[in-house]
This record gives sequence, structure tokens and C-alpha cells, in this order.
Amino acid sequence: MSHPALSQTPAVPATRTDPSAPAAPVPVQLVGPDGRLTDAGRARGVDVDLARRLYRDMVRARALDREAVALQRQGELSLWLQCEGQEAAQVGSVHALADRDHIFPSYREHAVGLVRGLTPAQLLAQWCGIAHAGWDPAEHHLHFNSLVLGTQTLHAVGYALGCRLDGDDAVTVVYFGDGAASQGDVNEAFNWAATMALPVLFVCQNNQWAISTPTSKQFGTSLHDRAAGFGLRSWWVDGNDALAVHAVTAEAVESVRRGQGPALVEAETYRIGGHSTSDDPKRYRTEEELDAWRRRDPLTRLRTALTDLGVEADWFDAVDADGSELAARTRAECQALAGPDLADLFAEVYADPHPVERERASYEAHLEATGRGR
Amino acid sequence: MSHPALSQTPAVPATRTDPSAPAAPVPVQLVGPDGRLTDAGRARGVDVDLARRLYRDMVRARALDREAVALQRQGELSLWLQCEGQEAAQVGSVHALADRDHIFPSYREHAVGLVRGLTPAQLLAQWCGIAHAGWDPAEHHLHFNSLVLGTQTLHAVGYALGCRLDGDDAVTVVYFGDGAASQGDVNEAFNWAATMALPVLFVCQNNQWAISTPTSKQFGTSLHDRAAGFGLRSWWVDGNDALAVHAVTAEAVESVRRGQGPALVEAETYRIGGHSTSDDPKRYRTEEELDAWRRRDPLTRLRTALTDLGVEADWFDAVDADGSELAARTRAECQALAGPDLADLFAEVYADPHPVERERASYEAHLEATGRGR
Amino acid sequence: MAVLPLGKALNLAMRRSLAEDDRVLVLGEDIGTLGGVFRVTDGLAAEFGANRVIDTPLAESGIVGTAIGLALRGFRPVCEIQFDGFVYPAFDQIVSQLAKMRARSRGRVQLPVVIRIPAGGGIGAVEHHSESNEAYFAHTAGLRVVSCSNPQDGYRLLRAAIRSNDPIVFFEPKRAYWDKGEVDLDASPASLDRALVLRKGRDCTLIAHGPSVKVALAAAEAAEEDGVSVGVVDLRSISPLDVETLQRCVAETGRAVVVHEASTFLGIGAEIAAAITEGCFRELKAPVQRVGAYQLPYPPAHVEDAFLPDVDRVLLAIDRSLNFGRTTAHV
Amino acid sequence: MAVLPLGKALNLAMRRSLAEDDRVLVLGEDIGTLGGVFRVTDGLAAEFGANRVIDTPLAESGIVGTAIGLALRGFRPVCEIQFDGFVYPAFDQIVSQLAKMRARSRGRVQLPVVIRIPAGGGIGAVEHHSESNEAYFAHTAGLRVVSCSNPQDGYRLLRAAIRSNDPIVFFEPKRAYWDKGEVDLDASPASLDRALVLRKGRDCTLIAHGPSVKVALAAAEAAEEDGVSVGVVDLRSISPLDVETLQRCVAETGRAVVVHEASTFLGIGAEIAAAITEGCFRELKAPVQRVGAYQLPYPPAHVEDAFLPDVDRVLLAIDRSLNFGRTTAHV
Ligand SMILES: Cc1ncc(C[n+]2csc(CCOP(=O)(O)OP(=O)(O)O)c2C)c(N)n1
Ligand SMILES: Cc1ncc(C[n+]2csc(CCOP(=O)(O)OP(=O)(O)O)c2C)c(N)n1
Ligand SMILES: [Mg+2]
Ligand SMILES: [Mg+2]
Repeated sequence: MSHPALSQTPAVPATRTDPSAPAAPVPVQLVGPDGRLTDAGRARGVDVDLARRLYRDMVRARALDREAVALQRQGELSLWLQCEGQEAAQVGSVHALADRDHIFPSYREHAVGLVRGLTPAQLLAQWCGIAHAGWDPAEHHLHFNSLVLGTQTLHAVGYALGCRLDGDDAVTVVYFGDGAASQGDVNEAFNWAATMALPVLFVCQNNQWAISTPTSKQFGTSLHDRAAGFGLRSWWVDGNDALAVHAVTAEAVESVRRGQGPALVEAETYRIGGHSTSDDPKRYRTEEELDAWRRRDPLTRLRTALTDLGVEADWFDAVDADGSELAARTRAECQALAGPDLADLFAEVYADPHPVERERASYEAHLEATGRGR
Repeated sequence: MSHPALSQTPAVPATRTDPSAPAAPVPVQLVGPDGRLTDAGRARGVDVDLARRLYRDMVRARALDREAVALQRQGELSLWLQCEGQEAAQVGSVHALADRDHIFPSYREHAVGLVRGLTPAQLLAQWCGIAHAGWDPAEHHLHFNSLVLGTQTLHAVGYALGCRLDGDDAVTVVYFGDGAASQGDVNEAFNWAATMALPVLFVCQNNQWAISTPTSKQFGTSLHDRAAGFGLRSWWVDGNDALAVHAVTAEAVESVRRGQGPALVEAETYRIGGHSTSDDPKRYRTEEELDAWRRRDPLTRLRTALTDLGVEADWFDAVDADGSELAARTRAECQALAGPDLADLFAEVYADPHPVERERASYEAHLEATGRGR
Repeated sequence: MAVLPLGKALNLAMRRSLAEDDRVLVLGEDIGTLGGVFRVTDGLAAEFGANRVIDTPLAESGIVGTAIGLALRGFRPVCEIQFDGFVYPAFDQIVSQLAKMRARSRGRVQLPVVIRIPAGGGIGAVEHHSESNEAYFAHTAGLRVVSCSNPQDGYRLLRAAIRSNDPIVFFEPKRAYWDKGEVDLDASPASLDRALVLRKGRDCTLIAHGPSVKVALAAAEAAEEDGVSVGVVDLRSISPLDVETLQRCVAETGRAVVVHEASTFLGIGAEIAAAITEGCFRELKAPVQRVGAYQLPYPPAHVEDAFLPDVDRVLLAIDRSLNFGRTTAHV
Repeated sequence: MAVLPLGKALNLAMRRSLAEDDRVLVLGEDIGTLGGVFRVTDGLAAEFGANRVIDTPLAESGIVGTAIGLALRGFRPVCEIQFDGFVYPAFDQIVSQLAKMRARSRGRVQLPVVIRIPAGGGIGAVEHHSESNEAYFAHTAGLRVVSCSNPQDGYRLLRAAIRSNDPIVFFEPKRAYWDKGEVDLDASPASLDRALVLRKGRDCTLIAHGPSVKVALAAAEAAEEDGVSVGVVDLRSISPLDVETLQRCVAETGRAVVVHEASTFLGIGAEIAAAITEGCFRELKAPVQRVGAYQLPYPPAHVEDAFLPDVDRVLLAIDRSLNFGRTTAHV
């Protein structure tokens, strides 16, 4: 399929534009909040197979996410950072990448991880306190989470530079949030990527909040405009419209792959849950706001669109069953998670021999002395 | 005088602009490289008194700057960072500010300091190794130099926030270079200023080089575009045209003072000397490039314009004499500079009593013991 | 006298400082509307308004850099860093600007900035949320570093820190935020450079700060039951160190054990051991024992109890000290 | 054997590493076309091209963050930080990412990144160009910290650092860049965790690294003339410390003096003093003496000679050690 290009945020034009000009800008949207195709959506047409895949993965992500919250409430998990509401932004974007495109997530991209093949155990390990990193980045071309906000954007820049030096046409893709975008590192990453014309795609999930801080206290213009100012090719998309996210990301990633320089996709979305299971979002946001966003739910929206396209109820039932099964598996794998022994960690800090390994002996002697030895 | 507004870099427009659109952009210019008024210059007209003041201060700055280089070559000064070539960018901008506007310089703004009333001794102290800060910031609403690149932009943001909290309409003005703009801090400062709509004016002297690094390796778009992307009001000006720099800065600073939010002026200029007296610019740039910029010399240019406007030769002679006198004073003050005693410094680190003061005694005892006591 | 948790005592210290001096400001991530992730600034924005209790963009260098600018303008900013592990983006502003500005200006400029950092482990948190990084700041000339261990001290020390004209990194033991204690709200601000002798002892002196004070006190109790008399000193000020008090106590007991959550290698215990040995060389009956975390990056929460110093490890160190020379003295 | 200045020896170490392993890259500010402000990378860009010797934008966090990404992709980046005082913007990337990534991944990921830092004072520079900040990195688990003092060692240690699979902060004494020495270019890379006994002594052991080694050697010479036999140990590795070698030497002499340019308070001397005292408590005839800079931010160049440890101060410290107990032993 070849489509007309989607609306891209222009590079800052060089001369003053007509002040009487532009209508209120809107993000790219193919399916409206009511689940009906927009004009752009109709013009483009829907790849129903793709839409089904996106829908299925969103259902699976939500099932895992909700089960994880339940596990946390029941004391089986220390902490969970929900991605509910952001499934379209994640599933839509990751499906637009090639498998060899290396991803640097932030920490809320459970749906991305799931699509890339992570098991629930791998996704949960970090949040039940048994590991800092739940999986091997080499396994699915997916780096582990970065918790210090924005730091991973520079790692992505370096990785992308490495790909170019290797003559590999893989695109490096990095996820981060609206809040993280305020960190110096993220802006340095934009600048390095633009200056060196690196094959990197920045994906910002703007979920409107950084813990209790709304985007109005986070930046003065929108992020896709800022990115364009740095010289990135920049797109703005309705992040609750999985098809739009997929289409925009596909266009962006291919432009990067073709060597047209780094790009950014800002997906406008919403975190339905609290920042984490420790957070009480009622302290800072209204029920009305939450309701308004619930009405833009990405799953409902795509379900309506698929139904309109003739997908039958039993297909949805099967998908739901798939979700329930994943939830059950999530619970089982969570309960089976086992932590390491402190003793095991001493040899893992350094690659080359290091005296810290002797501390292991001292630790084990201490266990003996206090009768806690194995 | 009231003028039509000067061309400002547009905020990133919201919709794609006509791709067939704009002609190659040019910075605001009132006097051409040949010293003739441009169309914009003619339309605006020249305030000859102002032009004389600018010219005189540029001559003085150059005289001091060259004398400092001579002093360094003769071993009287350890290091000097020349501002030759950047006099228009500095003198033009600082003259557009109110005296109460608080300035945070970087480290090359000798001309700014001179206009604000610093003595040669104050300007040289840091570079002959007797002080880290040559003057009292309260004296002329001029903070001392910041050598860690870009850090001062955040100080300016905080100071501007303080002014607003105090209900003071002073604008905080911060200078920095094209290279510094790559630091995370500078971008955080842009973002804070835009988000909080702070009364701060950023002045970037883009002198084409950061030591040996050209702007092509420093950023992917121009800085005034990046700033606009952050939501700053942004101007681009020929930094070797003192009248244009003045006019643009005046417009920018007044827009900030009126509460229209933070602004940036990017002044396109050139450093004629090496990065510092320790640098050998021949290693990284061509004679041709240097020559091309010499032909755009800010002093010659304004002198031609003033001559065309009827200013007589003896006025120029008087100004030159003034410059020579300042050079002589610079030499005399440099030679008279005297450093502190290490002993004096122990009490200056902390405001409240601190045991480090006891190290002073230990230091003095050591001097005694080694026969070096006073 | 009120009985309050540490978090609330710190909250009241800020509240009182804001009320007493209108140049005092509080700024940080999520500290306004939310009241901070630990609620230590709860209610302050409502009471003093968004101009004095400022929710900032998410950028620590921005927070400290802006605070410096505010201080240059004559304000007295109190910054909150959300967690210990997130102070590093501000490291340059702290170490090269905040710490050095007064000396740089030869005393013409002063920066009364407080940087509050909830620190330390033991709350089962994910990575970067359990660091003990006081040594970096303590090694930096120009800063003061304070660590509080209980509600009364937290209240008094934070008030004193906000009144001080020097830049101060102020550590709060996050796992003790909910620990209650008596607080005299009229108590004067504490002196910022005096250690506090919490318990006298004849046989050995335990030295600790912040969250480790509780461990030290418990170890001292336990030792007492075994007939060993152990004193406990709460450093309160990590930089400067109150070397006189430390040396005086150790001169009496001849034995010292330092406890902290940071790794021992170049932790504050190294400086304390060196300084005590310099001052009490002849009085010392055994080398100063250091009990800290192992020399690993902070591990997953699952094993943090084994990683952090606990009463057992302190007791073993006391034993090593007491038995030094009797058995093969390998430490 | 060639006679080369340190800067050139380091240059040749990088050149050889670039030639031997095409995954080695060099990156930093002004290191390509210019060859670095100290010319330590001179000629490398011309020889290996702009893809292997990379001039970067002016952003230290960017340099280290990008190097981490490159290492994740399998490269072996060698970063240059232009001056010691400019490493702090990269502190977060170094301390929270570079140092912790291997442990975080439980050994699945390794980051062979070298961060070269021209360090120390004595060249009459302006502020931020004379810092000795090794202690910050040495306190950080997950990093190795190396300091070289002479051309031969610089060559061997830098080659070893580039070959190591661990992240290494590599300090180069900038004022020694022009000091010449014999260099065997075929010498094997040095072991990264062994101190070097440069001189044996019977009465006292001097311990130093980087620029202070020269001071220590001169002091030892001077002491010899006064009939005192003083040994000198060059640490080479600051983290880990070669505690065995230090303890062995000090066990023989019973006296130790540590010299470094950083302030003594929590400088590496504190760890060395503590570790030596732990291991040699009974052998020590005097407390370990520490000679460092005063506890001030680095002062203007005009007074740096008075600020930094010099031969006199080391000799006085040796005296204090030798005379400990004889006079009033106040240190
Ligand atoms: C450098 C740093 N500072 C502070 C934090 C604490 N923190 C964790 S998540 C968060 C909010 C992040 O918001 P955003 O980037 O929008 O991502 P979201 O949580 O909304 O997905 C904060 C402040 C951190 N992790 N890292
Ligand atoms: C954080 C930091 N990194 C590196 C340096 C070393 N340095 C000093 S000036 C300079 C170049 C600055 O270029 P620019 O900002 O364009 O200012 P200019 O010197 O051209 O006026 C560099 C790299 C520094 N001072 N601070
Ligand atoms: Mg967010
Ligand atoms: Mg420049």
C-alpha cells in the first residue's frame, strides 16, 4: 500500500508566516473517538489484518496490566506502573518497526515489551524487587527499562551511531514521556541526532501528566514543535488511535531508514491509572478529565471500528479469552518469581577480576556467624 | 522613535506551510557589510548619537582587547579570550538594556563589561590568575563570568523568576555561545523560561566556532529556530551590524519587559582571534574564511556609515585617542594587579563559622616552619 | 510537646520558615499540588501559594540552577530532590556553582540554598531510590552536609539549615519518615556542626547518622544486655565533622565503630576512621571498624536487608573491636 | 626504547589500540581536527578518519551517554573530557548508567568505556581547570579509577584500560603531559589493579598517584639526604586499591604518608589511611599522615603553589610521623 504522506510538523520556516494563518492544529487521526473512521481514515482505508493484530495486542496488554495492579493490591508485587490508556500509543508504534530495530524503552512500555515477546515474568521481575532488569536486551532487540528519566535517549543516540558505523540499516527507537522531555539529556539527544543525522526515532508518549505535574507546567510549546526546532522530522498523532499511531510511526521510521534523518513522533494519550500503584491521582486531577479520556479509550475505539468493518463478536470473544489466559499466566509467573542471593551479585559488577569478589566471602562468613548461612 | 517591528523567527506554525515557500532566510541587517544602509536601515533611519556611542564603545573594547593580547604575549597576563570581531554583538546589545537589567555574561563579554563600567583591572583580574571573579555583581547589575558552559543560563532563569516575584520589571539578560547551546542546561533554561513565561532575554553570540568545532558539528538547525520551537520569541540578527543588534535587542527586551514572555536574540558574528591566547586557530579554519569575516568588520562598517552621515574625521581621531588612552590604562592597571594571600581565602568559603578556618592556622604554621612566613 | 512522624516535623519546619521569612521559597518536582511523593511539603502550597511553593518542570539541574539564581536575587530557596538517585543531573550545578560561588566571589555573594534529599534504603524500592550519596557532597569544599535521624532533630536542623547563609545538602532518612517522636516546636534551631551524644558508653563508641542511628542504638542496647557498654554518637553534620566530639568519646572508650548505609570504600566512615586515628592514636585499642554496605551498586530490594548494615553486623564489628589482638585479628 | 613526553605516550597508546581493534573509537570535544586542547589525540583523526575519531557537540552528558550506547552496540569508546572541571555534567550518566549497567543486567551487558580526564593543578589555569576529583568516582561501585604518573605507565595503563571490559575513569596529570620518560612501546599493557613500588624505604612509606608521585619522589630524595629512608608507592589504580601492596610496605616501615592534590577531607587518602590502619594497626608507629590540598575550592592560580602539597609539606608530614610520640603529637 502506498499512501499520501501524513501531516508532519514543519521545520521552522525561515521567514515570518502569515499571522492570519493556521487553524487550530490537530494531531493525525484515522479513527475518531467514536470509533468512526475520519476523512483521513476513509481516504487511507484500513488494513483489517493489521487492525486485528493491534487490537489483540492491546487487549493482551490491558489484561496483563490490570492483573499486575491486582497482584500489587494483593501484596504479590511491590509496585506497578500502569500503561492502561496508552496501549494504542505503544502497540501501534512498536508494530510499525522492523524486528531488528533496537528499542530503548522508558519504564511504562509493558505493551511494547509484550509485543516484542517478553514473558510476564520478565516484565514483572523488576517490580517485585528481584531484579533491576528483567530481560536480556539482545533477545528481542529491546533494552531494559531506564528509570533515571531521559538518560536512555542518549544511549539510543549512541546505539544509532553504532548502527550507522556498522552499515546496518536498523533504526534505533527510544520511548520517553512528556515529563522526561524537560531533562537536559533528552534535549542533548535531539541535538546530537539532528547534528549527526542519526537513524533514531524518538517516540514521546505525552500522557498529559508527569506524576502530578501537568504538561502546562512542563513546557511552553508542544514537544513536536520543539523537536522540529531542533531539526528533527516531527509528527503529532492521536495516541489513542492505534491505526493512526501505526501509520505515522511507519512513515517516520521509514523516513529515518531511508536516511532522511532523525524523527520524532509525539503521541497524545492519557494514563488512566495513577502514576504508580503508590500514587493517588485524585490529589491532582479531576474526575471529569479522567472521564473525558475514558471516552477516548483506545480499545473501545478500535473495537467499534473493527465491528463496523464486519469483524464478528466471536472473534472479540476469542481475543478476550486470550487476554484472560495471559492474566492467569501473569499471576502464575508472578507467584513463581524467585529472587537472587546477594552472594551471587558480587561477581557481576565487574567483567574483569576485582577484589569486591572477596566481599562475598566476608558476606558469607557473616551469614555463618549469625546462623543464616545456606 | 517608533519603528515597524523587525522580522522575528516565527513560532513553529501548526500546520504544514507551503513547501514552495520561503526564500533563503537572512538575519536582520540595517547596515550592510560595505557600510551602506540597507533598505531596512534607510526605512528606519539612524539615530546618529546612538551610533556614535556604539562606535566609541566598540573602539574602546577593541583597544582593550588588543592590549590584553599584547600583555599576554609579553607574559603580563596568563590568558586572554579575545572578543575582537564581536564588538557589535556585545556593544549593540548591552546598550539596548536598561541599567537595572541584570546581566549574566559567559566569559568573552569584555565589551559588555566595559559598557557597564568595569575597569580594565576588574576585567583582567581573572585572566592574570589573581581572582576567579573580577567584580561585584551588585555594582553594575552584572554577574561575574561563568566558565562552565551554559550554567549561567539557569542562574538567569532563577534571577528572572526572582525579579517577577519581587514585582520588579527588570529584564534578566544572559549571554552564551553557539557551543554552549549544546549543553543540557541551556535547553533546560529555554524550557523553564518558556513554561513559566519568565522575563529573561537570551543573547547567543554565534561566532561560528566553539574552539575548533564549527556550528555544522554543533547543531542541526539554527539556534533561533530551536529557540522558537521551545516557545521563545526569537530574533536573528547580523551580529556585526551594531545598529541592527541594538534595534533587535531593544525590540526583544521591550517585548520581554511588556510581559510577552522570554526571548532570544541570535547574533551572527565571528571571533577574529583564536579561542584564547593558547589556541592556534590555523589548525582548524582557513585564511579565506577569516578574510571574509574581516571584510565584515563591525567597526569599519559603522565608521563608514557614520562618515556617510557626515561625522567628521576629527571625531574619529578623538575616539581613537580615547581608545589608546584606555589601552595605556589597561597596561598600567594590569601591571599593578596584586594577588591575594592564600591565608585570606579560608574565611571566605562559608558565611557561617566553619572549621576550615582552622586550616588557616595550619597553613600559617607551615609557612613559619618553612621560613616563608610574612 | 507534640508526637510527630519525621516527615511531619520536617513539614512543620518548612512551614515555620516560610511563615517567618518571606524570602524563603520551596521548589521541586511534585511538591506543590501533590505535596511531594512523600508528602513532606503537604499543605504548604495551599497555605503559601504557588509563588512560594513552586512545582517545577522535571529537571534537577534546572531546579538547582534556578535556585542559585533565586538566591543571587536574595531569596532563600529550599529545593526538594525527589529521590537520592536523581540528584546527579544537578551535580554540576551543585559542585561547580553552588559550592564554589561564595569562594569564587571572595565572599561578596552568598547562596543560602538548601537541597533536601530523601535518602537511603530499606523501603523496598526500585533502583535509584535507595542511594546513600552523602560522601560525594561531603568531599566538596563549600557545601555543608547535614543528616537527620529523628523528628526533633529533623525539625531543628532543617530550620537551622534554612537560616544558614551557606549552601546545604540536607539528607532525610526516607524510611524514617513515618517514625514518630516527641517534638518541641519551640525548640531553637540546632547548631549545624555539632554531633549529638545519644548514649554514653565505656567500652566502645558507635558513630552513625541518619537511618543508621536507629541501627546503632539497637546494637548498643543489645550489647548492653551482653554486658558491654556502648555509646552512640549521631553525627548530624557530615561536613564539617564534629571531630572534637568524636575524638573525645573515642578517647574515653578506646574503640570505635562507624555505621552507614553507603559502601565503606571512601564512605564517610573512611574520613571518620582516619580523623579519629589521627587524634586518638595512642588511646585506640583497635582500629576503627567500618560497617557499611558492600561495595556493590544498590541491589534489588529482595536482598537489600542482607546488603545494608544491620544490628548483627554492628555487633560483630563491636566484637572485632573488643577482641582485637586476642584472636587472629583479621578484619 | 623511545623517550617521549606523557602526552605523546598516551597518544601512541590510543593509536595502537585503534589500530589493533576496529571497535575502538575516540570521541570528545575538539579531539579530531584540533587533536584535543592538549594535543593528546593529535593525528588520530587524520589516520583513522572521522568515523573513528569523532568531534562531538559540546555536551559532556551527551559524550558519555552516547559512548554507553556505542558500547551497547559493541564498540569500545574512549571519551575525552576536556578538563577535570567539566566532567560533572556527565556525572549522572557515569554514576547511574555507566557504573551500574553491568550489575543492573546481572552481567549480561558490559560497557567497555574509558573516560580520559586531564586532571590536577599546577599549570596556572583559570577556575575549573585544575580539579582533582578522583574520589567521587572511586566511591562509585562499578567503576574502575586509574591514575598514571609517567610516560611508560601512561602508555601501558591506557592500553590496558581500553582492553578492559569494565568502565574506567582514567586520570592524566595534565601538568605532566610534557614530562619525558623512556617508553617501551612493546611493553605489555599494565595490570589495572596493582600499585607500583617505585622506591623501597625502611623508615616511612609515601603513597601517591598521578601528579603527586613526582612530589613524593622528590621528598623521598630529600629525606634520604637527611638520612631517612623513605619508600614511594605509585597507586596507579585508585579503585580498586591495591591494599595488599600498601599494607605490605607499611608493615615494613611502620609509617605512612599519603599525598594527593584533592582536599584531604574524604579524599582517597582517607580510605588509604583507614585501610592501612585496619591491616597494620600493630605495626603502625604513628597515624597515617595525609597531605592534600586545603579544604577550599581550588583557588586562583596565583596561590596554587601554596595550596597544593609540595615537597616541604610532605617532608613535614614525614617528620610528624617520625617524631610522633616524641613531641606533643598534635597533627
Ligand atoms: C532524573 C529523574 N528525576 C525524577 C524522577 C522521578 N520520577 C519518576 S517518573 C516521574 C514522572 C515522569 O513523567 P513522564 O516522563 O511524563 O512519564 P510518565 O510517568 O507519565 O509515563 C518522575 C518525576 C526520575 N525517575 N528521574
Ligand atoms: C561544560 C564545559 N565543557 C567544556 C568547556 C571547555 N570550553 C571552554 S570554551 C569552549 C568552547 C565554547 O564555545 P562557544 O560556546 O561557542 O563560545 P565561544 O568560545 O565561541 O565564545 C569549550 C569547549 C567548558 N568551559 N565547559
Ligand atoms: Mg507523562
Ligand atoms: Mg562560539
